[in-house]
Amino acid sequence: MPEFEPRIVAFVCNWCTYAGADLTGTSRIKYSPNVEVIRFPCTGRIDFMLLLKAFAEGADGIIVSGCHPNDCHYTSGNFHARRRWILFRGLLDFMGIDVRRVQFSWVSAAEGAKWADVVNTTVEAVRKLGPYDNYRQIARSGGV
Amino acid sequence: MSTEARHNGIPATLADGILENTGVPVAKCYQCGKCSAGCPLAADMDYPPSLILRMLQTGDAGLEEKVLRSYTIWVCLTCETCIARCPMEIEIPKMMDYLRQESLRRGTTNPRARDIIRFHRSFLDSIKFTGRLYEMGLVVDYKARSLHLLQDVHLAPKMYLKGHLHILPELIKGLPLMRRIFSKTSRRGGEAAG
Amino acid sequence: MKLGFYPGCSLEGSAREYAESVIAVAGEAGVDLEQVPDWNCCGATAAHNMNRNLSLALPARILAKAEAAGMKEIVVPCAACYNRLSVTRHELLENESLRREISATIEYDLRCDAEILNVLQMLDRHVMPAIGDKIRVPFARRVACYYGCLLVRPHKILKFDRLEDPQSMDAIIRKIGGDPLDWAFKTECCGAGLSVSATPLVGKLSGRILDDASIRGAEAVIVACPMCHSNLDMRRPHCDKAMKKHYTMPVLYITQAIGLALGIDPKTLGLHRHMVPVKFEKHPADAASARPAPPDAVKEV
Amino acid sequence: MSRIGVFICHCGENIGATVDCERVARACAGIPGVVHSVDYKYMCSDPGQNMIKDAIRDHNLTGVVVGACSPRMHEPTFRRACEEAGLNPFLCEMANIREHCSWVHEKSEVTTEKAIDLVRVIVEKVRRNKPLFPIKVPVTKTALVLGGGIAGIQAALDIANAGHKVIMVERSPSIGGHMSQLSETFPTLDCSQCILTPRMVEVARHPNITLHTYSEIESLDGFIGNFKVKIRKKARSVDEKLCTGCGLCTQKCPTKKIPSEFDAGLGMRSAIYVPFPQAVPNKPVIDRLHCTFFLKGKCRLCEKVCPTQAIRFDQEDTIVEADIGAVVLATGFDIKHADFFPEYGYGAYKDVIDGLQFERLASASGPTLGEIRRPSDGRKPETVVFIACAGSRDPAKGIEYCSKICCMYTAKHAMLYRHKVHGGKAYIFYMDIRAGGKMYEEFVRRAIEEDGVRYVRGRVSRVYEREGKLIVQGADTLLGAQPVEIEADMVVLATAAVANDGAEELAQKMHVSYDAYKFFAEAHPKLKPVETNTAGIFLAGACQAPKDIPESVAQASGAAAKVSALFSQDELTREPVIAVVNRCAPPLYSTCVGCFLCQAACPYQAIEKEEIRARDGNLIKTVAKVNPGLCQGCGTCVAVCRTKAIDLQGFSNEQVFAEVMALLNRSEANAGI
Repeated sequence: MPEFEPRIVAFVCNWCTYAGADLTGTSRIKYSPNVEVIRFPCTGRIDFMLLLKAFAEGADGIIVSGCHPNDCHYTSGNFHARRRWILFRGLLDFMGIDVRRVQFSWVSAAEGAKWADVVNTTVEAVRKLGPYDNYRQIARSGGV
Repeated sequence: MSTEARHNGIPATLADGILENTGVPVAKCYQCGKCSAGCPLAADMDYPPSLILRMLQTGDAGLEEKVLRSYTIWVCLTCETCIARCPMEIEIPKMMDYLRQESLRRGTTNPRARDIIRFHRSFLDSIKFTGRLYEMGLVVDYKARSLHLLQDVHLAPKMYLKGHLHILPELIKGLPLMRRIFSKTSRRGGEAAG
Repeated sequence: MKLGFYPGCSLEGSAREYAESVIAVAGEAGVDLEQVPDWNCCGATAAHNMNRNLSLALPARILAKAEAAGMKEIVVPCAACYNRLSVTRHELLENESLRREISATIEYDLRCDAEILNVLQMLDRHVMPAIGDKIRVPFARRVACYYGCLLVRPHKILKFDRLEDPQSMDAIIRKIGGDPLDWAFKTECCGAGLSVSATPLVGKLSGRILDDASIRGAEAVIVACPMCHSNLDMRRPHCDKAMKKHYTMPVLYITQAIGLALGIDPKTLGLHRHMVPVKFEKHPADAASARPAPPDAVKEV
Repeated sequence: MSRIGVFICHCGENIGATVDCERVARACAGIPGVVHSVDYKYMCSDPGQNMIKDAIRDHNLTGVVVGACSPRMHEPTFRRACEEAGLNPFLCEMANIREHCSWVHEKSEVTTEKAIDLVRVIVEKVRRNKPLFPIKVPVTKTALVLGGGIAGIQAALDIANAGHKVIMVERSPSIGGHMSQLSETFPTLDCSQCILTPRMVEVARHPNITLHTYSEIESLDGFIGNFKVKIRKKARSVDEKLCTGCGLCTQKCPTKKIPSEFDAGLGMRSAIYVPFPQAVPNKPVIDRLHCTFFLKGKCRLCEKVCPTQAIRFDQEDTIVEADIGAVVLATGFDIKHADFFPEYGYGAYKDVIDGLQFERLASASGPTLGEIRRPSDGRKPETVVFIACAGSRDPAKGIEYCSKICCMYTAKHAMLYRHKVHGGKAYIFYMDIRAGGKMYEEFVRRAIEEDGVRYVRGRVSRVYEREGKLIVQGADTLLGAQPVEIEADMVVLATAAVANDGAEELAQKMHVSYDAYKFFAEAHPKLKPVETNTAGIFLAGACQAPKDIPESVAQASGAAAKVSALFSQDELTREPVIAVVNRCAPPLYSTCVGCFLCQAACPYQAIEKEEIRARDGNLIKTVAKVNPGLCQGCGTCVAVCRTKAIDLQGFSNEQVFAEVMALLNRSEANAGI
């Protein structure tokens, strides 16, 4: 039986992590192809309903990544994202979603290698957790 | 520590061993020499502290051996002047403790340090057998080990007269536990005291 | 008031006068020092030079004994013991797995919640406020307050006083009518643990300290550590030899200086036990010219 | 029904070698709404762009997706091509199949699958894109230059000479900054004041420059081209218009023992004072903290002697408001003082001085008229020890960086000392000599070889005083870390250059970011060294990082060029990626419920309140409104909006949810056709 290949959605900000992931590319650092990136102007823009939507649509894991604290292109968007994540984590937990499926990290435009690292660790972690279907089942059945 | 730095689970270099066991990063030293400049005993050492760090940074087995055979590691007083002023906050005293214990373990102690080591052993023996430092016993034991039989003999009567020396040791009640502490800690590496 | 008290081995032996004066001065302030039950040696330099785990386990047992006795503040007059106990407490608090390991070794689950006070902290907190009006014979002497290494370093752990130019002992000396001088060797090392095994080195290090104090006109050196005392007092011949000079100034424990100011009998303070006789060459009025001395100040104690 | 064109680029081998581009194009052709899908060797080349333009016309496209490199690379290129073909540029998006796919994965089926996914996601986004139109804003052609040191002076003069108005604000009573305190400058040893003072005078006389000294910024609001600044002019207690600068008041002032800031505490000044003789403006200030009248209510000597009755004890701070279009921050730096160093005596030894104090000693206009004399007893020091890296490169002291200027000025100090005190011995304790710069290395070599300065490689552990000498304990690391002890008469610390006191508050007032050391942060370390993250605010000089004079001047001119370029336009265009609050039919008018969480979250104060009124003027509801001039498009408001009433153009909720759904629902398209 082939090994389980998780599907990971990455929500990243345009200025730090997206640029950092570009740098991973220009540095030709290889990483797992299980991750696909959706670009936002800022992590502050990321509505956490999107994360639930992603789980509902069958994501096995999620990465949210933006600028390091104090480095936000928009001064403070990443702080909003962090605060929201702290609250959201509690909600996820309450809903029975394993919070380990969501990786929150800071990757700057200069951290190409770190991006590869974040992706690989998340893919490995989610691979260990196995496929995630519960939430999709509930969502499909109209429960959510 | 990176995996390639290990060889069969053993740290590849002495610097790796220091990092692993004490958390002191030898690589951080940028050789400013402030430790050597302030060390009260730098002039009496075979290698001043910053030079010890440099030797360890090379990872060269020959230089590492010189470090473990050095007089420096034994004459270091742990006065902590170096760490008080080190710009990189490298805990040299902690590193020195490790180097001394490693030097004992490998049996590469400096011959000039023999007296210092004998004194430490006598000291720990005294605690092991009485629970407290029995100064008279320590001095007698040290003299027997070091053969410095006449050292400080002029002091002893004076000290006794001034009430500084007890002739008989004072034994604490918790001696069995003390023995257990000594045997447990010596099992876990480090010098078996006595 | 009752405080926990860890005398340590020196104060039972070669530094008896330190213990005597600490107890006497504390008594004047109504502070009752209660010994940690069945205490053991802290291991001093030897333990951490030879065996790291032992160097943590020995002080840990002392802390355990104090904790079990319900002590909240432990007075540790010996600077070396103070240092070992404080460092151990810090390391165990920082590292939970180490705390568990050492707890297993000493067969007691340590909490490390008792506060460790050095003698200056005890004086400042519990003694000086209570004896303000009891100064009978102002200690009107120009003195060098010598702190040594172990009271202030490692500063990150001990967090006591200023690192390079500490002031707490100077402040106490001022309160008892003395004149602490500004000098440069307050925290230089005296040679500490090498006293027996490398005596000539100790002569050199301690000699430099005495030299700076004497150049600046100190009438006495005031200490708060038995090792410093023995190196500056008992090893005086080695100091003289190393510096090719003869130093006559006595070395007093801070508690002895306070005791003298309180009018406590010199014998009770153990002054007769010193190797270098406690004698002052100048009349206090000449010595501390800035401060008029009271007429009944004694010339010799 | 959308008509989308998909263009897959091989980027030569860059994409083509790992991703089966042909298959991606074929797969995308199957996506509903895609009417044209092709692949080509180099999409960004002229023929490639022409393919897109032709397709837009031929297939009447309503959207374009280019699967190629990062949008950060070529988005402007392709959007321009679309615009030229008559398609709204914001209907064109890129799928990043190079940096995020072909360069980071091995050639495989999976990699091609991922490329298809990435393109498909963007197709779903573009399907929902709306035509957007760049926003135009007017530009006020006046620049605010904050700080009157050499960087501010240079920037102000350059902008003013380009024909634009400049308002210069300086915190202290005179412009000139640290450069006016320096004796001579490396590597040429020309007199600092001689080259600076003409520039200071030029600033004062320039018809385009308005100078506010003894003033600070109260607040800055607005956005690029349209800032509003409030300047607090602190009470000078002197009527600047009446004062002729005759100096009688300063001569007669009875309070004369105040350590002079200009002489770094080595000289004294009076309570009413001009910082230094060449000050601009040459008008005194009353230091109210030291003036006898302000302390005790009597004296008024200056008032009595003033021939023009210019003294105003009752003067109050005034606030000046101005409209400006751009800001140059040139607030400079400070240095750590000797009391920062416990091991060198906590500042207790008078003869342990910092570099700035040595400059004053060596300056012909200084307290010793240029003779090197010990502050304690005025003797000429026979041995001077200079300690480099005092505080710099010292993580234990919280300063990890290299202060950059010290190696050079320490060499200069030692050289000046050797020139001025014949037979004097100069030692420099150093860790590395960093002399990168035109004629810099040669200068240091000259100090060593010709002027006999003795360099010792090692840090000094301690300095203490003994019988009138300063004992310096160091080590020579080039001699096996052998201890070195020097009996010196004076010790000069090349102390770390640090951010100014209050830099953090200023940065927050100006909405610019700053680094861990409170130095202002440039927008990009390489490509945007004078810009900040806030459009229209530029940096010059050492407020960004320690810099020497030539570098500060170069950056100031760079900032001035940026400001001039900005002022060359009458209007600015901005990307329309901004938030909007929705509107709908009555009786709802908007789904906004007026909770104003968005207002609290907005980092740009871009959310305003808008009252919706009936025809009779009665208030129906208050809703949020985005000021398009202020909004920078971060979208934080969108994420906090409870009713989804606010949305971000270009990254709308509809678009991003569609992206997520598309990504996770691989249709038959991926299966390959």
